[in-house]
Amino acid sequence: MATLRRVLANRFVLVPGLLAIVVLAWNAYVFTHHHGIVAGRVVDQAGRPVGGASVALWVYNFTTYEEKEHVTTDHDGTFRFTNNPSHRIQVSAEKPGVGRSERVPVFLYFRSQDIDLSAPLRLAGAG
Amino acid sequence: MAGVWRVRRQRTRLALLLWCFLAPSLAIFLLYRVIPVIWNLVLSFQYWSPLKPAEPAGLDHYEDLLYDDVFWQALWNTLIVIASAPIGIVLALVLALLVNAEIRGRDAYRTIIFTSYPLMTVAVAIIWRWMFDERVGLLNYAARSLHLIDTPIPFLNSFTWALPCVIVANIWQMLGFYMIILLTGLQNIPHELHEAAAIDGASAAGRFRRITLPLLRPSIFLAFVIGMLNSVTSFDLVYVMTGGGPGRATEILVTYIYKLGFNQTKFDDAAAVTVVFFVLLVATTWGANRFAGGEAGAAETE
Amino acid sequence: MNRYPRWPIHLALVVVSGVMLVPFYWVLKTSVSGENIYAYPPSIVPARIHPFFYVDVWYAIPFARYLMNSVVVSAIAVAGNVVFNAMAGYALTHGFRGKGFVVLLFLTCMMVPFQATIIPAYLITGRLGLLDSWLGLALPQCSTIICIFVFKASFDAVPRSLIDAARIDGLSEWRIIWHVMMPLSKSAIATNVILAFIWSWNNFLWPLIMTRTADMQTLPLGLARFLSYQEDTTGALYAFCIMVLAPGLLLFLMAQKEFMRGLTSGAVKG
Amino acid sequence: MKRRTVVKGALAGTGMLAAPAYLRAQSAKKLSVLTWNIADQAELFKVEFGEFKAAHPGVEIEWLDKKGPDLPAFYQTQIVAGTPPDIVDIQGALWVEYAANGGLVDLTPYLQKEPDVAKRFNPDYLNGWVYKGKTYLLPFYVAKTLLYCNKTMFKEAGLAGPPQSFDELIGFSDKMAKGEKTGFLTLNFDWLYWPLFKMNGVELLSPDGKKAAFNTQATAELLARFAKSTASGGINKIAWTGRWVEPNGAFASGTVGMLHAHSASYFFVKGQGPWINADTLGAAQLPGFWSTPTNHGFAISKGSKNPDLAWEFIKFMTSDKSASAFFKTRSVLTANVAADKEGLASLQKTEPLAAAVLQTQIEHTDKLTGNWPLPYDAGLKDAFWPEIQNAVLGRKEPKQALADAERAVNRLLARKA
Repeated sequence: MATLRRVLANRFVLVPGLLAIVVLAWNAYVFTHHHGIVAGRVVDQAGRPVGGASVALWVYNFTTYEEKEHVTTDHDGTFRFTNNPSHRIQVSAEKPGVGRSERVPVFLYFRSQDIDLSAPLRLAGAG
Repeated sequence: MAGVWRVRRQRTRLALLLWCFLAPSLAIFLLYRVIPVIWNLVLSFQYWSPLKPAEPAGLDHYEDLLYDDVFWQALWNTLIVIASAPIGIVLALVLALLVNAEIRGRDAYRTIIFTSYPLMTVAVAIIWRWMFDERVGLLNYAARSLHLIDTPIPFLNSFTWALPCVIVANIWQMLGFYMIILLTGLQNIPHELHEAAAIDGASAAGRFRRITLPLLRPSIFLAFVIGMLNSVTSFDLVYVMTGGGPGRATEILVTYIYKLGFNQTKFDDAAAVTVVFFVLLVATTWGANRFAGGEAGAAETE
Repeated sequence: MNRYPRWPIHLALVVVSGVMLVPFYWVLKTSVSGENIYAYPPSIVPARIHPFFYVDVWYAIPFARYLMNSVVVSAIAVAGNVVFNAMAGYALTHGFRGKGFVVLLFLTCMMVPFQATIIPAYLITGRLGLLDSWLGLALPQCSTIICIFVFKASFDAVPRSLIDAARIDGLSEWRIIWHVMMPLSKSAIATNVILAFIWSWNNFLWPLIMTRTADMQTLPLGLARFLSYQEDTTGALYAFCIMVLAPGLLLFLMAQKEFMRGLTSGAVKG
Repeated sequence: MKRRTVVKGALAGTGMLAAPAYLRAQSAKKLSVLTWNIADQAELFKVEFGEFKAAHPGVEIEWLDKKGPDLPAFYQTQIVAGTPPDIVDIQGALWVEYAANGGLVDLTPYLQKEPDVAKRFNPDYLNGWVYKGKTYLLPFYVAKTLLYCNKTMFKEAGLAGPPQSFDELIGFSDKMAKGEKTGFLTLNFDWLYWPLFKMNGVELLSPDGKKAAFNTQATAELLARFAKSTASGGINKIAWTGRWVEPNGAFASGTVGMLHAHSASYFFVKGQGPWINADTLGAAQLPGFWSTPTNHGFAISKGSKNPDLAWEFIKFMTSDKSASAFFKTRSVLTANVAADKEGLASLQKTEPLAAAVLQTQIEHTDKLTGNWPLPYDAGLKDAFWPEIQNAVLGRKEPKQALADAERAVNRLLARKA
């Protein structure tokens, strides 16, 4: 018993063990949060939600960001992509007459991590 | 009578067993060290490339070397690198003396100073390339903010600085290793000697010169050999930091061998250089051993 | 005898330690700094810390696979070193015909630049049918001269009487090594483990030539991916450095006490 | 007893660990493809290889990728071992060495048999792969040097457009140089700096290729001008010492007026230089329209077990479809005329500046230089360049440097002859 404790309670077991636990925990988290959901809101200069704006998802592709897909915002200005494949993306929105937002770069901690963009995309300049 | 026989038989059996114990290591060195060297030796007297069958070349390749400026440059640089090993050793000796004093947390110091040795050389090279970077390297930044210089120095791109920079990086990596070896030497010097000398009224400096240094020779020899080999064969370091440039400023024999062989498909010339290089190393080591008074050699071959 | 002031020593050592550690910090800082790492003046403390370079690294190469290869290869090399070097070291503690030659051979073997041996080494490995395999990757590293002498030294330290006693008890040489010698040379073992691990872990050129299929590559080869020509991957490169160095450092820091002792005891006779 | 078990264990272990090596090999219809540091294209290749396998049932494809400087080491070791990859992607002039030593399959007969394959490509780029009248490679992706201009610095110095002559080039550089700022940079690996010599009528070798021809009064004066302008800061020192990161990084930092580099630089520079956009960065031809290509091409190894299949493969990889797919994912020209046209058109919409840069790569392709097919190119480079460096960095008198370079080059030529 004592020997067993001595074997287990030395740093050559504890440190790797600890690491293993951390890794497992992290993977558990990843597997429950990689549906590729990117959600957010689009507002105009005054901060009012903009419905019917078209939002583009740009996926990083070696040298350039490439337009992956489009969605349109609901009346409350929210949008939602459901299959973002990448960990390095940009989102931009535009609506004729209201204007266009700049491309907002988004970095994710792992591929197709689910994320809810806190800052809304702000349309500016009459596009 | 019979007893004698038995003893002798046991002896031979033991010897046989010992050779068996040596066998695996010997086999590995044979495969990956000895045979390749022989291969190089043979190749250096032939015309050969991966795409052409071999034909005898006599001494042509060695003759070519005589007229090959690059070879001489590389040889010269290699010698400089070898000559730089003592700098590191002196530094390490000072450190060893310091961490040998009875002070708190000396184990911590030892560990920290040694930490750079386990690093992967490629990574070390990348790290130092970044340190020496002309625009955002730490060294330039420090020098400029201290107003030592007003325009940044392109360390790795300047003919004067490149080689010293590589050497610095190399010493940085090897320092801890030297230190540990020398520390050992120090710890194996019996205290009584010092105390006796102190009683005889010998000054600290005198004690160091008369007792410490002489007894440290084998360790210094070992540090030198290992360090020297490590730095002249540190292909990765040069290859990643400067690629031998600018011009030929940091071309050393190892990188030249690699370039001759694989970039210019002149494996035969490369083999000739290899042979010269090998001879150079053996000679240097032998010289160092003589300098160390042969103790190190004796320790091996007693 | 030791009545000298301590603070100058501490001062000097602190400075040196600083010099030794700064490069680590600088690369670490670069690998996590959110702002443009080419901005001048460089910030000493990164303003916005983010781990995204590490994320890039993870997805830029099959990191897990490479990691596994590196680990397996290093493990083989470590095992080989401990066993073979112990045997060789033990043999060298005895006197026997041809010993001088063997030692000389070992010493000369230290002086062969590996870059010059690539092609024959490759052909030999091919003959052995070990190309593109873990064992083939590890084999050249499976016994190292310095480590042999480390073992020899620590075995020499074992009192002969003990060995003779063991002999009289009728233990075979093999048993003597494993049951008498090894338990007494823990630090030598630690040294072997660490050095062998480091050397095979850091090996770059051999895996480069040896491996053919993508999923036999080891971590150091992954570095190549970050010297890609078109985009600037500097940040990721330094992140990768940290990720490659971490395991070796971890192992070293865990075992450093035994390691230091082993190296110091071993280096004596070298 | 104990010993035996140990030995057994060891043997078992060996067998298991060696397994991968045995599992590989066999299978007659296997193509191995060695590419040059484009592991980033894994996704695309997976798709394309899939298509190829579908079209040729029973074919396996082994894909190998090595970094530029490491590829020759790997490839040559494979040749020695008798297992060269069937198809190899080679950059620069390395191929001539292999071709001259009979290591590559001559593609001319194939091209004659299927004339419309050659028609795909820009003839000037295709002709870059000809040695002694035989074609050895098909273009995979191509680039050549151009002149990037930092328009902001041009404005500050009161300069209108890109330089129209060598004198203007030097003049502009000196004008823009002050303090941190320098006027001109060039990449110098391979022969990328050669257009600067060519535009001044310097020839490297005599027409018969037997002697060095560059040691002239004109060249000496040219080097003197470079040295002078370098010393005064008009030309940035890095132009002669830097490799890839340093010069591009320097230009990206916005303190250099002009950068003479190939299109690949654009993406690197853009990644580092936040200042870069269509109003601040200009892409122009060097005065005299000379440029040095750095092309990638597919070759077939002589050692290949089934060269015809390999030919099918490189035909497939350079087809309009594959080429435009490659253009799309990597934004680089492929020398496949149709693919480049289409790609540029779409890039025009998403990233006009990149399109403008790439556009320069298909203009004036008749004025390529520094890509002479010499089997000892690498040696030539090593004999020539270091001396030039000495001269322009003011470490040697131009005349002396040229004399030394000439001696080295001629000795090389003599030994090769």
